[in-house]
Amino acid sequence: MALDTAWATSWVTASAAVVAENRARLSSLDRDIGDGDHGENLDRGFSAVVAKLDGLADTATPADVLKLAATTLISTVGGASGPLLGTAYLRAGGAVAGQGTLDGAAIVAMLTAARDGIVHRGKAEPGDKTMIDAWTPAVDAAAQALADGAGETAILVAAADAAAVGAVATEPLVARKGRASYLGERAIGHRDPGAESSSLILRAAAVAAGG
Amino acid sequence: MALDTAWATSWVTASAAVVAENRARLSSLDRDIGDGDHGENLDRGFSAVVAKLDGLADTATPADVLKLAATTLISTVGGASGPLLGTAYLRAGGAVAGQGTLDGAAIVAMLTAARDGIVHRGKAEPGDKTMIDAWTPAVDAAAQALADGAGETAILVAAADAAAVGAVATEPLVARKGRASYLGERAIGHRDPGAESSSLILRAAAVAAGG
Amino acid sequence: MKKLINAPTSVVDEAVAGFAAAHPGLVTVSHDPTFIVRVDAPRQGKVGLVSGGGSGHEPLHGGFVGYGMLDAAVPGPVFTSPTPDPVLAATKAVDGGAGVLHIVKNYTGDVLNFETAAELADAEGIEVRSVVVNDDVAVKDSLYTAGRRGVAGTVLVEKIAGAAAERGDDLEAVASIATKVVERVRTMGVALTPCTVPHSGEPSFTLRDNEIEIGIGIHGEPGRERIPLEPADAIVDRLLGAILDDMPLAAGDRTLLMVNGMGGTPQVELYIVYRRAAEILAERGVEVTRSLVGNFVTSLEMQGASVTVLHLDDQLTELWDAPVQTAALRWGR
Amino acid sequence: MKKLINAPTSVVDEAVAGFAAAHPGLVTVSHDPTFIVRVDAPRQGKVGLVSGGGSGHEPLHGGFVGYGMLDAAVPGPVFTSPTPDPVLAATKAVDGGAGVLHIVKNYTGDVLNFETAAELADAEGIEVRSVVVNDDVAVKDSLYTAGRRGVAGTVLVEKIAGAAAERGDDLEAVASIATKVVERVRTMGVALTPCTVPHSGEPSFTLRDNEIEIGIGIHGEPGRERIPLEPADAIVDRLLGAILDDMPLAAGDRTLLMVNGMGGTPQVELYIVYRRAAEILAERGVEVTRSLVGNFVTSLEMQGASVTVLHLDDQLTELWDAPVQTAALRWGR
Ligand SMILES: Nc1ncnc2c1ncn2[C@@H]1O[C@H](COP(=O)(O)OP(=O)(O)O)[C@@H](O)[C@H]1O
Ligand SMILES: Nc1ncnc2c1ncn2[C@@H]1O[C@H](COP(=O)(O)OP(=O)(O)O)[C@@H](O)[C@H]1O
Ligand SMILES: [Mg+2]
Ligand SMILES: [Mg+2]
Ligand SMILES: [Mg+2]
Ligand SMILES: [Mg+2]
Repeated sequence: MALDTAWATSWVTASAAVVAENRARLSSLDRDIGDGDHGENLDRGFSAVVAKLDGLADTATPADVLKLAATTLISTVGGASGPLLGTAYLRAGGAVAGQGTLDGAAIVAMLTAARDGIVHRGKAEPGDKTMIDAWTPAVDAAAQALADGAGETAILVAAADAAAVGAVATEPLVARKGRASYLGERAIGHRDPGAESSSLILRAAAVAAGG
Repeated sequence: MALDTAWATSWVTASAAVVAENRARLSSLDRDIGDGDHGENLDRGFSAVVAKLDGLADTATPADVLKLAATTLISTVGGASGPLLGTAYLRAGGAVAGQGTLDGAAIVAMLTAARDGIVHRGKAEPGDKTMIDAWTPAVDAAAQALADGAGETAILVAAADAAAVGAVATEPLVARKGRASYLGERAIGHRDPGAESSSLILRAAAVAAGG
Repeated sequence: MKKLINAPTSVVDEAVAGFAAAHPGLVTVSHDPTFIVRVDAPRQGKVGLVSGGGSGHEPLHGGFVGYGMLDAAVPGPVFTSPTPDPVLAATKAVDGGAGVLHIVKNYTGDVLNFETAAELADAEGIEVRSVVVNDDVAVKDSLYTAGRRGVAGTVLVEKIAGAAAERGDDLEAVASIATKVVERVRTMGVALTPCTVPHSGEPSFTLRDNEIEIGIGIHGEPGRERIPLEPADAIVDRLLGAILDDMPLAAGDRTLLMVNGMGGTPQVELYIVYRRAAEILAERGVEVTRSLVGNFVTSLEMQGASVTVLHLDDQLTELWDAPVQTAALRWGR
Repeated sequence: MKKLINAPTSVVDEAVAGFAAAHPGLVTVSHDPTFIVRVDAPRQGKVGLVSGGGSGHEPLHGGFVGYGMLDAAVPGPVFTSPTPDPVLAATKAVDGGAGVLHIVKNYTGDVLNFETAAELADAEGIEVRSVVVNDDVAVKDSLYTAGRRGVAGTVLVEKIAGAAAERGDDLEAVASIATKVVERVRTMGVALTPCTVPHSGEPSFTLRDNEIEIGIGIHGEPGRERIPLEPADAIVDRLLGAILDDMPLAAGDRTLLMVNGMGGTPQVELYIVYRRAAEILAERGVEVTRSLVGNFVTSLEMQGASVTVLHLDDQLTELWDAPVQTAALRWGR
């Protein structure tokens, strides 16, 4: 089943819920190798997005939802993750602009654009121990699933699974971007909070699609 | 046996030793109802007095020792206790000026002058929960012992015994002078540090006399 | 105890040496006995202002030595008043023939040691007047106590008396202006945590995780009462309430509102306190025409704050506004 | 967690409101979005200076808004950079037609949010230049990190660039003077205790009773290494050693020496640190011609300090000495 605006809004709502639920845990991950506000930042941002969903026109497309999320996150999250995730949603919306429903190819294009937006803003490479280490495997897995003929939901599930593995895989890494990079070897053994939250958000996308 | 300059110097030395030994305990009493520096203050002062004893002329009288102690305490102790004890020694020295040895009457005069000096400077009355509550019973007991025909050492022992009782008797009191007066009822149950140190110093006087 | 120090016994000497090194155009420091003095002292014909007390309250008093404020400050050991010797030496160093005013916080130790120094100065032919600051409303001022303590209001006394001396007022006039400030200033404070005196190594008192001490002194002495932690606004209501009970102000009265940090309080908290205090005064129609927010009279690293209200008039306002140039307070030059 | 606050979520708003109330002649505050701006902004023809970042570092940045320094400051939530909206609003509010300089501390969040705001301002026809401050030598500046952090040296950049803007330098010139300060300033800090962010309620890290963190950041981020507590002089040797390794100074070089408290450090300790730092520089023949000691860039109630050295020349000295009138730094008026 192709994904529509209802999917997009429930993705955002489910993201908000899972971020709220994991707020303390995300901040605690951030306390280990950053400044301890990551859960707080995202919770503030996604709550603001949810509060704005009501204002969407009935004719809104998935891209409209993504752009609303983008501008709201940019103007409420702050920190490093705000502009990065905001750019991700902005580019994601741009990639599927005008489409009433999204098929598998559109979904892969959307995820790819999101990841590219984060890289454009933050200049991180895979292995730098950032949210990119969740997004890049997710994009690759989604593209592979599409090539393997999977449907929309299965593509999102594949992306979420890969993101989860990617987040865990940040643990042994030394960070090269963001605050954790100040720590050198001391970051080893800690999971990157941004990779973890991105994994939660990508899982929410799959769940919203019934996956 | 009448008390001579050797007695006066060993009083000072024994006071310094007992203050050093009780430094932490006196400061801890002061922490309960004051600012926690009483042991430190007296230790600094009496150490300075001892360091100056060497400079005394061979012809020094007991009064010379007491005056040396007075000026040194005034210029090294600080806090409330410095000027108070300093004045006590100054007046004590004045009361026995010119005497090579001190008989029982001289000792009672010396203790009385010391106590009066503290009252003159600090305006405390008995029962105000101050060092006066050690000194006043000590003076009274010394006078009584003299009247009863006791010798010099016995007079000092009587004074020390009464001072010790007086110090303990400050515990149930509310303070009306010094920092402890800020506490109102909350001072009840705590021994006054200045009364305790005065009791130790008066005991040192008796011990120096072989009591 | 964790402190950026070399040894408990060298804290005051090294801090004073650092202070002198950091402010060479402003002050010089005399060691043995230790005092901090204006670089241009004594000023002939100007009344000299000397204050002092135990260390650990910085910037009080050394931070207020300079043009338009103190001529000398005498730091004692941490939380222990200086002995008469350095007070006497400082008094002599600033005497320019017009006499010297001692500004003394009302603690038995400070009062007795400054009193002795004043007697000695007098014996040497220097005219000394003393003003005792006792702004702390937490303590009942009665026959049954040593009287109110001198706390944050001391800064206001030093600034205003300093301006009077700087413009050339005589000793009598400077002393009477200082006394006027004392009569019109009230303070009350709160502590959230104790502080630790270096040579003791032990916290000055203990508070439970949810307890605060209302009416705290500046030496870690316990205060008026110990209560459970409350929101900042409720605490400010208590502090300012006690001040206004003691010194009722009428609508239209002009005031200086000071919020003073005890040393370990973040500045955001001081401004949260200020906000509520200003709000309460506004509700009563009392005007706040001058303000001062920051760490001025501290208790080492104690967390907490005090609120001070000075009832201004034209004279006090003019003297408050006069130029001042010290390490901790500066304007107009 | 014991704090003088009403609620973790209202800390910044109430503190900013209190700040505005305390300094009415100096600043006004815009709410929604929140920023602090000079009372006389925009000044036609003058380059506008805007800085900002997470709250909890006060007096940075709001305390430096005023004549001769910043035109506006944008406080984010505690330890979290502001979003682009208030930065854009502040940029518009101070634009007097001569362009606006953003002074940004080098943290990914600050850099990205200010960058976005600058793009948006540019789209509205306001010329914006950005200078990123990265004075913290604790962090290796390499391809493998986000680069050095901006810490206490930011105050010196803001003061000196502010003086250049105040005297009428154009945007290009102000930006290049700011860049020059960035190139010549280095800082390194130490923490004795962590701090607690209000909304988290948990200390930012834990240190054992005898442990200190060398190379601490200003957000409670861990630093370069954790070592047992040492005497202050030995700690200063480490801090200044790292600075001088990175920026070798020759005999005869002139410097500004800054000792900055992290918020919970008694002033005596800051001057003990200053004393040793000045001594080390003197041993090398490096002249300290200007000094600054106090709490300027803090981490809430953290105990600790940082040492900053700015390599001065005639131009920087003149701009440093120029009049400034802000809540936290004031001279010459
Ligand atoms: N340059 C970057 N590129 C990609 N992601 C980054 C970059 N810098 C930081 N991040 C991500 O941002 C997360 C931290 O976000 P957050 O805590 O909200 O911001 P801040 O670090 O400003 O407090 C990190 O865990 C990391 O995943
Ligand atoms: N007015 C006074 N008269 C007599 N003794 C006093 C008076 N004020 C204080 N004291 C004594 O001084 C003692 C405290 O001395 P100390 O701790 O050295 O000084 P400070 O209180 O200045 O710290 C009190 O315990 C009390 O016995
Ligand atoms: Mg963070
Ligand atoms: Mg004491
Ligand atoms: Mg004392
Ligand atoms: Mg942050």
